[in-house]
Amino acid sequence: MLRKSSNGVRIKAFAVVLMVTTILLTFSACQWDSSAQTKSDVHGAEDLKSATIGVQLGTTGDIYASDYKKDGAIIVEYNKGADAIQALKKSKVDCVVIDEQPAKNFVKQNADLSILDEAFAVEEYAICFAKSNTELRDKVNSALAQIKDNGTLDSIIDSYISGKDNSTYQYISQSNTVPTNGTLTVATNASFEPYEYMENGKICGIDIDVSQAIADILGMELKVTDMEFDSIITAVSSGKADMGVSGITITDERKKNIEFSTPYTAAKQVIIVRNGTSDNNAFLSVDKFKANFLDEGRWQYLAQGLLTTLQITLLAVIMGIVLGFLIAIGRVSCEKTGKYKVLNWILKTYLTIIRGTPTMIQLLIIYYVIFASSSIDKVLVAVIAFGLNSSAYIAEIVRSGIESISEGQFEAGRSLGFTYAQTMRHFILPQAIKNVLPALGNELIVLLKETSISGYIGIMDLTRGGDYIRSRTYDAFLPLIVVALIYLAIVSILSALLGKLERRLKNDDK
Amino acid sequence: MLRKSSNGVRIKAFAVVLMVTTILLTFSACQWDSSAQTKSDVHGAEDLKSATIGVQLGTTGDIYASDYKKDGAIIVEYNKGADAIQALKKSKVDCVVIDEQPAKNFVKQNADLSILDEAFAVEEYAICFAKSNTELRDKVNSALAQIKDNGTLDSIIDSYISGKDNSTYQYISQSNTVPTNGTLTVATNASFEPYEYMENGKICGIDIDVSQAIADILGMELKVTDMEFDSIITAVSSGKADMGVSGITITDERKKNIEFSTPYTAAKQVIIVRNGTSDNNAFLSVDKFKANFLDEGRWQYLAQGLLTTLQITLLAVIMGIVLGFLIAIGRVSCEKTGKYKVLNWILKTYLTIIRGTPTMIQLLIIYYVIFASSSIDKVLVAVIAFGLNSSAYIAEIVRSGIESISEGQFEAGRSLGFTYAQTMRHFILPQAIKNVLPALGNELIVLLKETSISGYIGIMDLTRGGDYIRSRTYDAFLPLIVVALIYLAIVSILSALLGKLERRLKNDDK
Amino acid sequence: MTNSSDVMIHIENLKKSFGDDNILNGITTDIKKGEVLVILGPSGCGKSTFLRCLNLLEKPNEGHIYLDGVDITDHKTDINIQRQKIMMVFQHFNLFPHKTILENLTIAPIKLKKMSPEKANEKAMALLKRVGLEEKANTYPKQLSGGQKQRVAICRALCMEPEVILFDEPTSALDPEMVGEVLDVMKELAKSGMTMVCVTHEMGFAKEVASRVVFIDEGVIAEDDTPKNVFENPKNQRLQDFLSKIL
Amino acid sequence: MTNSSDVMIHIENLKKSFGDDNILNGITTDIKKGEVLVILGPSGCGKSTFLRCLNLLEKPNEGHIYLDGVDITDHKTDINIQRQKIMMVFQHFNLFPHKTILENLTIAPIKLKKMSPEKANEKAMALLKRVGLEEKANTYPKQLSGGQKQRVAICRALCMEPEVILFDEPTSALDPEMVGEVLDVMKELAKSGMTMVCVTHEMGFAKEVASRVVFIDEGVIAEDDTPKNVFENPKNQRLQDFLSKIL
Ligand SMILES: Nc1ncnc2c1ncn2[C@@H]1O[C@H](COP(=O)(O)OP(=O)(O)OP(=O)(O)O)[C@@H](O)[C@H]1O
Ligand SMILES: Nc1ncnc2c1ncn2[C@@H]1O[C@H](COP(=O)(O)OP(=O)(O)OP(=O)(O)O)[C@@H](O)[C@H]1O
Ligand SMILES: [Mg+2]
Ligand SMILES: [Mg+2]
Repeated sequence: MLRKSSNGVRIKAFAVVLMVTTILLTFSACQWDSSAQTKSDVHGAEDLKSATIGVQLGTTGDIYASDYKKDGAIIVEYNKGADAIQALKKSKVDCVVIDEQPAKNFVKQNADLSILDEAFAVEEYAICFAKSNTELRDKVNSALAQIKDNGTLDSIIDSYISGKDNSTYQYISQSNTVPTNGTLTVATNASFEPYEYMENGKICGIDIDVSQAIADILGMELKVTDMEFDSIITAVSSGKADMGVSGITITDERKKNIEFSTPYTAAKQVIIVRNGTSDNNAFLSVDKFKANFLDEGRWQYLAQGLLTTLQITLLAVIMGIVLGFLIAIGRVSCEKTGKYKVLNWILKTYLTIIRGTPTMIQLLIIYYVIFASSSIDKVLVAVIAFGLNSSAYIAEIVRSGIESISEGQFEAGRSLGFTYAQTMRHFILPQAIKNVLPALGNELIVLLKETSISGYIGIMDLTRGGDYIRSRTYDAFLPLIVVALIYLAIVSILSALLGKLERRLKNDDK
Repeated sequence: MLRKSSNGVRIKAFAVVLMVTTILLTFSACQWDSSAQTKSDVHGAEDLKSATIGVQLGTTGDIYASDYKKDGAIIVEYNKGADAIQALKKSKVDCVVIDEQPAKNFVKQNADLSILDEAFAVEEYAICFAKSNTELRDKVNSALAQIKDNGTLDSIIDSYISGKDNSTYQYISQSNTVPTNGTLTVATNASFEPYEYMENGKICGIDIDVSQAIADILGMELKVTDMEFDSIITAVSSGKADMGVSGITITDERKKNIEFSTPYTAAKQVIIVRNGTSDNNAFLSVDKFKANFLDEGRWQYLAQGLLTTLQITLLAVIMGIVLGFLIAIGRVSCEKTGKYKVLNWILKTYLTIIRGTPTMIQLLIIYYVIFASSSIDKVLVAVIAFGLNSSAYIAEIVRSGIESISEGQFEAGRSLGFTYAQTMRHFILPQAIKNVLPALGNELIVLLKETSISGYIGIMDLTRGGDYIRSRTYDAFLPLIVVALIYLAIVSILSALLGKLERRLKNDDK
Repeated sequence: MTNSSDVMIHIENLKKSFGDDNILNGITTDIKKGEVLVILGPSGCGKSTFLRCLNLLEKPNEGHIYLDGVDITDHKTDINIQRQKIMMVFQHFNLFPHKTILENLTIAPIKLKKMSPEKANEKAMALLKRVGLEEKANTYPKQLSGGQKQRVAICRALCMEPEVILFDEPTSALDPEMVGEVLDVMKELAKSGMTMVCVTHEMGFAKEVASRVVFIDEGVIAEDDTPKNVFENPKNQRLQDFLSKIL
Repeated sequence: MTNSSDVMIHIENLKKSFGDDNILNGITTDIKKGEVLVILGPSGCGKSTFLRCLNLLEKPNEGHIYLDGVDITDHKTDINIQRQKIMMVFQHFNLFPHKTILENLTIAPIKLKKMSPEKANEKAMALLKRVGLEEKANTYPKQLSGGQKQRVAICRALCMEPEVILFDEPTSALDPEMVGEVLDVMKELAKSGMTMVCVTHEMGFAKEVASRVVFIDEGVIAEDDTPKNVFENPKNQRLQDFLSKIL
């Protein structure tokens, strides 16, 4: 498949350099006529009425933004927030309505995006008390002020919202003394993650940690009671609970019945827009490079992926060579002796099937049908799929290699008293292998490139590694190009080695 | 890439038949040793404590099942309900806890699965009234009995739950007379799809339709008021609303404060288990075939996919041929004249890059980088990617074709007074094309197989079509095998035609 | 610059080298209208190169070639127009295998001289008749023998009504029994007054038809005389050796 | 069944056909120990086929071949063991190009006769010395001339210490100047008492060395006599024609 240029390695080294230039030029040219980086026309919630709004499907933002449909807004729902941001950057939508927390992350990573100052929708959560219990309310308010000031509140919220998976902060009761001021009974409804929810049979969440922090300050023992949400206010009013902490939004209606503390947190929907600064010409900047490969050790996805790719390729080619040789020897023997017609048919059919269907389909069949019920490692599945695939191509390479050895070699072997198998082993195969080495090397290169479809069954190979980085950094250019360069480098090295081998074999034959 | 067997078409027709047998045998052999189809050990909710439970991530089932973690149960969360079912079938989990509605669908399609009689968790929804208002409650109860009996209730629920997208049923007020018995004020909280939610600025949902049906029977005009969920009970109690309909679960606590109607619907979590009947040997049954290809016109995915595949292949090969010829002519001309060194370098680099990187990477770069900002049709993206890819291979084919034409032909043309371009056009290319036709045919076959990766960027090609059916019917075998057969058939036909062409060209040359 | 009206091609100090190999080392001669010039020389001495320089299939490194007074080595000259006056017949015929004999003959006049297809066909058929191949008009080159192919190649050249025809060993790829039929055509052509430059080892032809014989050695013209003098009384030592070997 | 102790190979009614072509039509003869049998016959008469039947490179359709009293056409006979007694020298040498000359000679004894490599090497070197090629021991076949290759091929056969050697036109692929050196080796071999069956067109060799000459025509033995009688007094008409052509 890959014919070699006679100039070999030097041309290739040059090619790699020129390539980057070419692709950059192509890319710039393509970017040029795209009107991606104009400033959004959305300056406030008012402008949403005539805007195309990107949202994440099913989020609060989606629900709120949908209210503007009747005014003529067009809502485009994306499965991932990141996709919506991507669309915004490419001017496919005018703005994105999304939760404040992820919005901050997106804007941090994209200099061309800004969050509008005007919050789109705010819900403030506060603690509620019985109308009569202003004493506790005041105490709690001052406790709240204290934990707001010393950062405890932010730490609690952060640990649940932004860093949930790898949270380093966990609120731990800080009072060393036994609580002396009695019990603080808190009513909540533990089904509103992350504010309050059940985990391992315990109620936990932001509200619980906040309550604990308050209890610590007040020197009281915390007791949390789980109940229906709509019973909380009744429970607080009737004095069954001292206070209600359950992500309760402050509304005028509620204020009539109960007292609210100062709000301790706000869930905000914000509007992200393009700010008109272009980050186009920055697509090879150090920052970009850092974001794509150095931050969070993202280069490891490529390194790991490369290893997986090489692993699959190597194992598959070994399997392909072993199987391919067996099939080729079987085919040649069947045709030569005219015996084992059934075996010959089976082998022929095998070759027809493998070479008549896409590798992708073979991969899917092997993954979803053959190994559906066993919990075999995916990489092994890929090795088997690519191994079987290449075995068919290698079989034909080897067969033509064997057939290129003159009949006389066979007769010489047999007439010396060697058996068919011995003749094959000692005389035919060694010569055939030498003849087919270049073709086998080529097959290795073809296979290496072909393994890039492994991602389809979820293997983190080199291609998928780049794709994964892309999905994290919202930058398609650098990861894909670097992956392409890595492939190109490996293929070039293999081609150069192959060329050397071919030249040596040619000299050998002189 | 695809060497032809000399026996041609007849062998191939045979091969296709034998192939099915081979694959079936392979498959049966593989299935044999898998312990997939044993009966589940779970017979009731009690058994969940020691079971491996499959759930859909984030559903009620997930939350409920998680309660058993402390008892030793292992919870495996899947992104899709279908994946959990697949895992259950393959004995990777012991049971699946899931909503009743989807559960029914799954069991219908999988004879080897059953729903346990014992419901796992039931939430009954009822309408609430003020304690004092038993009169209305009784009226509503009898109205509810009426719409339960005449099927109206089921139709309403079905239209929202099972057939939402293509719902044929919509409750339309059936009273032809003007409501004479006054107004029925209903309190609800329109944020609980599908029971009550806002659509196009109107409140709708199951509860609203049910209320309307009741109002029709009572001869009253319906008035729906949206409020906070926890205000509904207060509103009803205080008489601000006649009744509350908002997916309100009957609880003992609530019963103390308000009256409930008979429940009008129940949201149920159920447990699906393997019933021990094997559906293995049924994998070629008429039912399976029907489910995979006839139900819901699923064959259309294949037909549509095949069309897309052929479309991409054909357009790409045309683009590849056009570009490939241009590149080949450019390369030959540059090398012959020794001029245009830069052009030659660019062309060489282009070939090195395209042939040194996987098609997959090229597809991704073209989709995510080059055409990132334009809303170009994906099929066109694929055509361009595969066209560029094949152009490199075709260029080398054509170049070797041109170089196989003797220098004398060139000199004859030039010496007659033809220009370089005219000589190319009238004498060199016609002969070169004839020489490379078989190789071009081969490239068409290679390309056809290669387009099977289009699904990676979400194109519904033949491969993805089969994959899509698989994701609907939870049967990997039939869809993938049929797709493989279709590819094999096309490749076989193309190979046969190619063989004919080659023989004809050979005869021509005699 | 000699420009007398009866000079067809004036060659002035023609030099050609391939890399460091100097093949032609300054050749100066005139070819007159109607002249039949035979070029002799040992293998590899540059006879073909000389011929190919005349219609610029090879680009000379130095010197000038004037065709009918036009300097064809000048950059500004449209070489494609000039080449139409000076056809070439190759050792290996170089017919176009994908075109019929008739098409081989007519394509150049039709495409380059804008001759109407009817007229071109008529002319081609007349030429084919002249060489006895009219019944092969609609066959393909591969169906012809070598001698027939070479006669067709000559017709193809004639179809363009050239002022000079260059022959590069037109008979040396032929089986011996076919040499005669090609030489006959060439003789007839010579008699009809066509200006011809022939590289050939057929001494009989040279003796009978040539008006002048040139011997090239070491990249220059080593002898230039009538056939009679050249064959019967060679002055150059190398020429004597050469003749003694091939006669 | 003749089984006298001096009969090496007893051939009984040997028939061989390829598809519908009957090549050998019932050949019966004995080859004695130490005999040098030369087989003559027109091209395509089946000489090679006959030779190849003797070591079962071709499977006879009918008849029996007894080697030292063992029926090698019997299914139960281990043909690989029997073949070790009856070596073949081919027209195109068929040396193994990926092995050195020494390896070509020693591989069969080492692998098949379980001879120790040292002993095999010693023996091989002695044989190479006998044919004057000991200094080529570590070169590869491609570095040898045709005559040298054929002498190596004979050594390879001898290395297995066979009881019979079959020669199938061992000199006809050689340049004339190399024929002599191969024939010399064969003559020496014949004198040493080796049983040999030779297909050859070298009549000189046949006359000088053969103990018996057999002429095959139409698939049967048409004449079977001493070389003297065969060459000086051929009885069969076809043999007379054949000899008149090649002598
Ligand atoms: N394109 C080329 N590149 C390099 N060297 C060339 C080229 N064409 C010809 N030569 C060399 O120039 C020399 C003269 O070649 P030319 O074909 O003109 O000789 P010739 O007199 O026609 O010989 P012959 O009688 O064998 O046809 C030869 O040594 C040849 O190798
Ligand atoms: N494997 C085969 N299959 C079919 N026909 C064969 C085969 N081998 C030989 N023949 C035919 O058998 C006939 C005898 O062949 P053989 O080689 O024995 O002749 P020969 O006497 O050795 O001729 P020569 O002197 O040319 O070597 C020939 O007609 C040949 O075409
Ligand atoms: Mg020449
Ligand atoms: Mg023979």
